Amino acid sequence: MRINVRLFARLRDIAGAGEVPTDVPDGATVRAVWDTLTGEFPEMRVYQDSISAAVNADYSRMDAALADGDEVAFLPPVSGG
Amino acid sequence: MRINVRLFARLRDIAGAGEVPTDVPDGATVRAVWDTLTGEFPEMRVYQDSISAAVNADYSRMDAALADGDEVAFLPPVSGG
Amino acid sequence: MPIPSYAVTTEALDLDALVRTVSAEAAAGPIGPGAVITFVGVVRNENAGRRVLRLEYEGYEPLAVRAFERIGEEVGRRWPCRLAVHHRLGTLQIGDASVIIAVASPHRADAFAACRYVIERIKQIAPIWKHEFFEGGDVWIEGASADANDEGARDAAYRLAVGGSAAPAVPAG
Amino acid sequence: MPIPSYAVTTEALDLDALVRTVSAEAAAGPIGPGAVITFVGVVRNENAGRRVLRLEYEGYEPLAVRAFERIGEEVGRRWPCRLAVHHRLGTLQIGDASVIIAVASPHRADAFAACRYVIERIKQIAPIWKHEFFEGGDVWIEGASADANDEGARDAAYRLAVGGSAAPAVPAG
Repeated sequence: MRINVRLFARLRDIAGAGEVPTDVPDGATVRAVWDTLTGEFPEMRVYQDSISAAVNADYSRMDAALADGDEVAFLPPVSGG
Repeated sequence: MRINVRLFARLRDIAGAGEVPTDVPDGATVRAVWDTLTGEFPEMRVYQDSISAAVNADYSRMDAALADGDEVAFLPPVSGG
Repeated sequence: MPIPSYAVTTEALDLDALVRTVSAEAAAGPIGPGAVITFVGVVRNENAGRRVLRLEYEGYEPLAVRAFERIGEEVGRRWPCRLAVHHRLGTLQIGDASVIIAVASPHRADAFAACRYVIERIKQIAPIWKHEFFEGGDVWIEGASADANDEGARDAAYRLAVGGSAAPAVPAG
Repeated sequence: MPIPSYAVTTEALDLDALVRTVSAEAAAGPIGPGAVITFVGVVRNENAGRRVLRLEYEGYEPLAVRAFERIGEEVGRRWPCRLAVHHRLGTLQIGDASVIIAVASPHRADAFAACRYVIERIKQIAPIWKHEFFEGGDVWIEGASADANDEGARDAAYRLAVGGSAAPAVPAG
């Protein structure tokens, strides 16, 4: 199945893109997508313990299972305000 | 000597006036003026323990001595804001 | 056009003007503002179970301005910030702003504390009185004894401002 | 014209509009507003000893609005008030407002606490990032891990809001 990965701030800089369409196995979890991503971009591993995620623009646990067409966002530590 | 007494809120209502020119002995204190006032208007005695005063538009102690022409204000408990 | 930092007026209050004033003052310092907090006191339709119709505010104007200055000096000894206060007098309707406060500071914790301190101190010492007209009558509202030198009152305002901790000693003045 | 209570935008922020919105909403309740508190976050010329030139704010817009709604729900379980939050994105200069918050409540203690809670929670969970350009370089500012379900973070925000006391249990939701 195909999902859309959204990356922000330094994650976006590291990947060189804010949106990365990605093919993943059926039923893949958010964490599996993250692991694939950090495999491709080892620099992202510094966020291993601080990363949060959202699926379809709502907060998600890392162990949530994905469906075809989902938008998965990885959120490095935030600094709004 | 002659001073000007300023009264506010319920004190003004009781006296029926916001400004009361008053003759007092030389060197009279703020408290002496208050005692004269409450002698004339016994209703004001409920403020005996809560009254504050100002002389010439700055906060004053009750034992401050007055000079001719001073403006003495008596302040019942406040409720601004 | 510059406006005074401390004022009492019978005119409607202008929050934006106050925000611009303290922001500009704070920007003139070496470290500019990072947070601006404002407080607006609004005439409420209810008080102590009574249905309020309107309030008439009376004040001793020169001493009220002096009180705001004094509060500003107290704030300046505790929190780095710029401050402005305007209080309205006269007849106010439900929903009208009676007092506006703006505080600009490099950091939000100081701005929040200073703003809360200012409104608490205004209610303690500013020579201003509410005459409340409610359904069924009217009454002068009487709150705190207006003793500007009462250290207990000052400490109580400080504790509300910083949330529970005791007031540390500060230089007298 | 009605404005949304929660928004992210690249346009300049309008504090007066937010104040009018929460005031009108609060006035529709049985007990109208007695206090309106606002917070304005301002781009500061200094951060961690660096001379800041400008900030570029990036955000995940739909989740940012969802974060504000979520914070609004948390606030609603603790303090009776009406709330609005607008956050700006894009390039901001020193002195520009990056976020504005307005809270209207019958009583000032609730309004102060809710307003402080909101800015603390925004800094914890809103998916917004500052890219700081300073004299000599640039850096992504990274603060709190954006876990909206972290109860420790929520309690910390509550303690800052009410000043030192522990958070009481509230209904989950």
